[in-house]
Amino acid sequence: MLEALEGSQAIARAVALCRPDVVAAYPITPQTHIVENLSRLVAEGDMHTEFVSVESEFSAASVVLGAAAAGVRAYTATASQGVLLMAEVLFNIAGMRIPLVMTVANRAVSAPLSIWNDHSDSMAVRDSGWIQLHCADNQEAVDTTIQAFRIAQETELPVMVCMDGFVLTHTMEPIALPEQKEVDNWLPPFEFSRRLDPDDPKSLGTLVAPDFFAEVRHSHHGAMLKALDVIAAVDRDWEGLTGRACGGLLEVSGPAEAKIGILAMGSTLGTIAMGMEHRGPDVASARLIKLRAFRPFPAEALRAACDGLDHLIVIDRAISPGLGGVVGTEVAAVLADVPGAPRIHNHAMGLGGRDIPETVYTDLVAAIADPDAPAFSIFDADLQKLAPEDR
Amino acid sequence: MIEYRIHGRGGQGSVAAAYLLAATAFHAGQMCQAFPAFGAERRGAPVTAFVRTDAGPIRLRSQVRTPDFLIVQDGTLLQDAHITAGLKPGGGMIVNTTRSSDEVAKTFGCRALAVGATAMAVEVIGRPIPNTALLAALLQATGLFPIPSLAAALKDRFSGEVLENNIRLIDRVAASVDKDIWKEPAVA
Amino acid sequence: MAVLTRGAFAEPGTSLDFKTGNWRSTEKPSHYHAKAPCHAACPAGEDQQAWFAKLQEGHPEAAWAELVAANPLPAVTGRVCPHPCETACNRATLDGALAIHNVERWLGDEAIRFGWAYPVSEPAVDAPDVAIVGAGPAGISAAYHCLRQGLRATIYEASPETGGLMRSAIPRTRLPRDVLDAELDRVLALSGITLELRTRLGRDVSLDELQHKHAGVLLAPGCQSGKAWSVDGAVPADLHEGLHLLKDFVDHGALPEAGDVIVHGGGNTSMDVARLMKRSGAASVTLVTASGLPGPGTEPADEINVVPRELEEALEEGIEIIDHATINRLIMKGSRVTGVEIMSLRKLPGQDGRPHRVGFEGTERVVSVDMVIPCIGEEVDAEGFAELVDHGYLRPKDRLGRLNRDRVIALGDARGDRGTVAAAIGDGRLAVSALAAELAGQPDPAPDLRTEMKSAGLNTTYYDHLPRATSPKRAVAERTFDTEIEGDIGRAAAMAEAQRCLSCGNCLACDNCWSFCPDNAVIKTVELALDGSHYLFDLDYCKGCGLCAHECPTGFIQMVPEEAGAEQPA
Amino acid sequence: MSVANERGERLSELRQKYGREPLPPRAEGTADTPREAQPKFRGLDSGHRACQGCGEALAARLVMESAGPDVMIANATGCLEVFTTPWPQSAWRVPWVHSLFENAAAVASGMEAAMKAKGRNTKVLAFGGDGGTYDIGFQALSGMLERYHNILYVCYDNEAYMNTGIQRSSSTPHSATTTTSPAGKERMGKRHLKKDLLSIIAAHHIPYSASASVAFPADLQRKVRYAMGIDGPTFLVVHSPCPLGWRHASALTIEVARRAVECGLFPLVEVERGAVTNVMPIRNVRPVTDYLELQGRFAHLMKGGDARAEEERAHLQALADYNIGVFGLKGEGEDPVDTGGIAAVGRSGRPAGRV
Repeated sequence: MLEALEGSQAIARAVALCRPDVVAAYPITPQTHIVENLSRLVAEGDMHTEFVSVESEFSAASVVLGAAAAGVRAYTATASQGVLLMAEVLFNIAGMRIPLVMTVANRAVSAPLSIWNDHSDSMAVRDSGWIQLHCADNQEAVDTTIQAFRIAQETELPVMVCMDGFVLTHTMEPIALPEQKEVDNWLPPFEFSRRLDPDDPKSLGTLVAPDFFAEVRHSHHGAMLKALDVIAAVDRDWEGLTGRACGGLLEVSGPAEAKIGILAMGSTLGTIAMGMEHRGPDVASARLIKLRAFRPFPAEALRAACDGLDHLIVIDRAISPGLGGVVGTEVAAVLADVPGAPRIHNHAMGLGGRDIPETVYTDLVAAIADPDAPAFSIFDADLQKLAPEDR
Repeated sequence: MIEYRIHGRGGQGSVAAAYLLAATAFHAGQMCQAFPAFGAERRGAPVTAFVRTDAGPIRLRSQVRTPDFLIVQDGTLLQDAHITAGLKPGGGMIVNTTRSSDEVAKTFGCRALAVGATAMAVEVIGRPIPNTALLAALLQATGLFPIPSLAAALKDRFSGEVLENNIRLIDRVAASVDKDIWKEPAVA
Repeated sequence: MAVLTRGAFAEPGTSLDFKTGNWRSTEKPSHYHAKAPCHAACPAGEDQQAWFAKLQEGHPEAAWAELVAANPLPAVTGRVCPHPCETACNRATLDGALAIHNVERWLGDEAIRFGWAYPVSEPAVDAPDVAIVGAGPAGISAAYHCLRQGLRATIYEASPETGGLMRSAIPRTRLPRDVLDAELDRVLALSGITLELRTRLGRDVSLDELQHKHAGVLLAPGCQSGKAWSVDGAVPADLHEGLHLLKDFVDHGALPEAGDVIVHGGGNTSMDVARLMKRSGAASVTLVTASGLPGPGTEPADEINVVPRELEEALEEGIEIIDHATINRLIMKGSRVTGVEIMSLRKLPGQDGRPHRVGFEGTERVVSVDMVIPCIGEEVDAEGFAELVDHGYLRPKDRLGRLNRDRVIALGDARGDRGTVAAAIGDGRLAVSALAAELAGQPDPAPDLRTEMKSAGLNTTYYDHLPRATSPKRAVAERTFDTEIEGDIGRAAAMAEAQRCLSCGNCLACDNCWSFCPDNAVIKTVELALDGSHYLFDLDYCKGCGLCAHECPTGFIQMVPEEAGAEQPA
Repeated sequence: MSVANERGERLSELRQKYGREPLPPRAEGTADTPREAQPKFRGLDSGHRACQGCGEALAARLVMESAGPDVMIANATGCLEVFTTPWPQSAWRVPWVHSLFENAAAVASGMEAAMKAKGRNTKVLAFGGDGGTYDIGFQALSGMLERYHNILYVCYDNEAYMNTGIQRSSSTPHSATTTTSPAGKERMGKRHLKKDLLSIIAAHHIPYSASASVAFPADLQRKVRYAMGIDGPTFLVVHSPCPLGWRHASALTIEVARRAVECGLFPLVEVERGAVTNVMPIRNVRPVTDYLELQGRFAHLMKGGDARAEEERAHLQALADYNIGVFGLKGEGEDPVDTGGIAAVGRSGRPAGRV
């Protein structure tokens, strides 16, 4: 049954349906509404969890680490600076292979201070060893959140559910939330084989010498690659339950015969799709690729999705200064050895909350025609706003 | 798809108004989308919020640049000459003001409906919150969604005396605004 | 090869696979039961620590049994011993030496009061019978130790009474006769000991006869004849030699009359004589001794050889002492002494490296007196066995007292190098152990070569402040000729005193090593092990930090070179 | 072969080596390892790789004896973590997790929340060194205390960053040398004072906080037991000498710790709800030089004829005197509290002087 819910509220409800035993969070825009809603659920007795109001994101991540290590389901949420403050813990959680779920309400990273949406935060911890799933809308965010708990448990990897700050978190739209009973049946009780247990007192977080560190990383990398199947399978299973899927690793839409592809993560693709729908008669249509799993990176699925394309526009919502777009670079790397691979046009846009209008579709398609266009650009930057020497 | 832009001041509940309008559409069987213009503004600063309603799913997530309707929660905001920027031809603005509809329409060159929302709210609810009155006026003038949908949306958020007062306020507004005067788009 | 665990977790306690014992480079801890200074100093060979341990545990009778393992006459020694144990006691550096002497006396008295029996059994009827000459402390001790070794003993005593000097020369004020009799009777009543009174070696029985009749002969005749004493050939007509004066007093209660008296000598006899003379009414009694009074100016070896408390009491009673001095000349009026010339002297190392007494010219002064009592020692009365006596004494050829005849062993004062009841008692034990070993065809009992635990080897942090017990004493004015001056400390004080024992060099089972080892390399065991402790060093994990040794209150744990000992891990 | 059997054989081996009778065989199903058979719970076992004479290893073991076995530990990065858990080995016999340097209190908070959620009583401990407590982990610690988690936080205070090679921390005492506060022509070691952490902790108004020392294990363990009995946040700072960093002989760890207490520089106090409720009196107050002279880190203060050294010594003495005055540490001659505190020994573990 649909309800008109703000994104944050819907996420809080979804989290509550998964019955986490411990929730720890520290407020930060635009994640705040999620923890506020969770707090309210706890205060009203609609959710039974140990809600730990920590003094920093660092502690939030540490608390859920400790809780999960002690054998209970735990959840946290943050954004932006919070992700970076957590960074050290995030690597730690992943390295210890502790199953956790965290929502990231994606936001730019200071300086300059910006509270608005882009992907700089989650991108900054892309190598932390967490699974990163990006959500295109709030329904996906809700569904992915619930799926994430199961993925985390099955893979013994932590899962980061990324949703665009404000654009999704603060947007009210109709959402279907599953019944509690459905979730209870679908999501097995939390189990962590290496949990801290006085009856079987293991030591977690040991010091590993050079003679075994490479093996630790190999095993983690292998687990991430295996998680690709789990992510896809869990999404299919969820579809079996609810009739809704989130696209597995990535989702392709648009006309099959299109020679142009546009790949994006998160909410951007909806606007681009509308732009395509409303494009002028002379503007070509495109195949739209929604990249849901950013880590692990679905190389095989991506190659298949790009089959037959001449051009692939990759939209980044963050930038790696001195390189360009991270998603674009990674996509290029994946397609590098594919014969007849499409030419990559990598653009960052919507940085620091810059509004992306639907007209961007036409502009992007038009830009393909420019033979002098650089391999990467910040597409919506207005160079006139810069001093000449900075353009 | 119908797009709305709400102008208010921090603390007046612009986002609440947007959510209320979206929820009203939802109760009327429409799809909806409501979101604030994500500012860091403090109490009193001008703020905006956006609403889209449509029969089908709404995928567009850009800010509302060409609204069909403007809702102006505070008459003092009319000092901003650009407040109607992007307003679709034939669109209209609902304004909480003591000035007359004609005067506003004349100033901005568009259809305008002036509602003494603050006064009515104070009168019925006892507090100067204009949202319900403005939305009731919008519904009464445009016939976009039935009035009971607004009542249902209010019911999602409020209960008890607050809810009753707001529902009485709807009736009070309905009585003072001519029905369906904006049923058809204005001729540009 | 190890297989990586997910997330690199580790199983509990697996560090035991990692033997940190090979981190030790130079030293390892070791249990070493050093000699306690009290034990090292005890002429009777008592293990004071052992019997204090029983008292600490609240078992006086067991403590007494431990005590009489070495010394059968604790009530006697608890009264007359100069207790070098207390002088040596490490607790002296802390808050006062243990009152070992008083506790020993209390235990001895308790045994008499409750009739505790010696932990000995009757030897076999056909057990070798040992002849013992003399029923003084050495002979009595020897007889007792014979029984402990499974031998029979026959004591030949020249006089009609047992006890030797204990009876003949120690005033009742120091040793009541009922106490002496009780302890002597307890020994002599033991089955296996035969007593032949009025049987004098050389007169009533010959050494050959004894050797023929017995498995061995222990000679403890004591010293009966005073040394000849004169200064530059002058001998006063009314000369009273100290020991004879004492014996006459003990036998008849008679003392010569005198005004100002000089007593010449530095032993217990001179102290007893000086005090008796003072108590009998002498105007002044001055003790002249070549030794020094205890104090910073005196080397321990040169200290006056008297019971410390006797010295203390003598000073209380008004005895004057001129130490580091000798009588250089007698000033005579006819054959009577009217004064003495006294000269200061010191014991200094001579050219041969041995200490010599050196008088200092210019320190002479004259003291007016009317009596001089020399107390300069006695010799063996060699009548009947002169061939064994060398320059006045039975000088043994080894530490066990053997003389130049087979299975003939000298003990007690007759050796010439003894001088206390305790030493005589110790000789009894040693001589019997030597003889028993010989009879059994075994090598001599090994000397105790353990090093002594000095106070520097202790960690005294762990001992609480506990004041030393004091014994009651008769006031000077109430002191008579026949009542004991010093009293009993009583049970409570004795038991409390036992708690003060530091257990030098011996495990207290205090748990310090076990508590303080950062590596858990000390394992506590329930049963007491051979080394006397409840703890094992697990050298597989001991890193050799030395913490246990430093924190061991008693010095029982010592760091020893890694190579030492057989317990080196392979 | 089971672990227990292996250890059993090990004990027999030792017994044989040292001339002990073998123990009678245990009944089936009751086999304990000899270490488990020790009269106290050994939560931190042998084979860890602490330096010789490590005060921290000892302190942790003493804490575990009184706290375990129904506990779980969150351990901050530091020597204790490194020397106890070099994979694949662990010296711990209780559930234990190490996450990071600065988050032990927060990880412990999560574990405690988990225990609450599960309705279990397993007490959560958090261990950190002075770096992880006074400095980088202080925020998380403050948060944990404020949120009133049922956690005993133990700070093993060895007064510098020892794991990284002896760098100064805010716990390093005034004028001590470290590699980042060396003594030279211009400086006499650390310029600043040792942070008064206990007062800051006490200001959180938690039920119980205390300082303890490895030199006084009975006192330390009493404090642990007291803290374990409290349902709420408790804090213990344990003075734990580091022979390497303080530059003293490994055998002197306890001696050094003892003198720190006896001179007044490391007062042993107990604070409940912000109020000092107990102190360990010092019967014979030592001059601080007794403490300083044992340690190389203060060697520059012991040079004769250096006016600066004299001034610093006087400064440290003044700090010790200040502690003695503020906490009333001077014990009376026969103060019964005093005798309880000095861990006097007697035969068979009975304190001397008590029959």
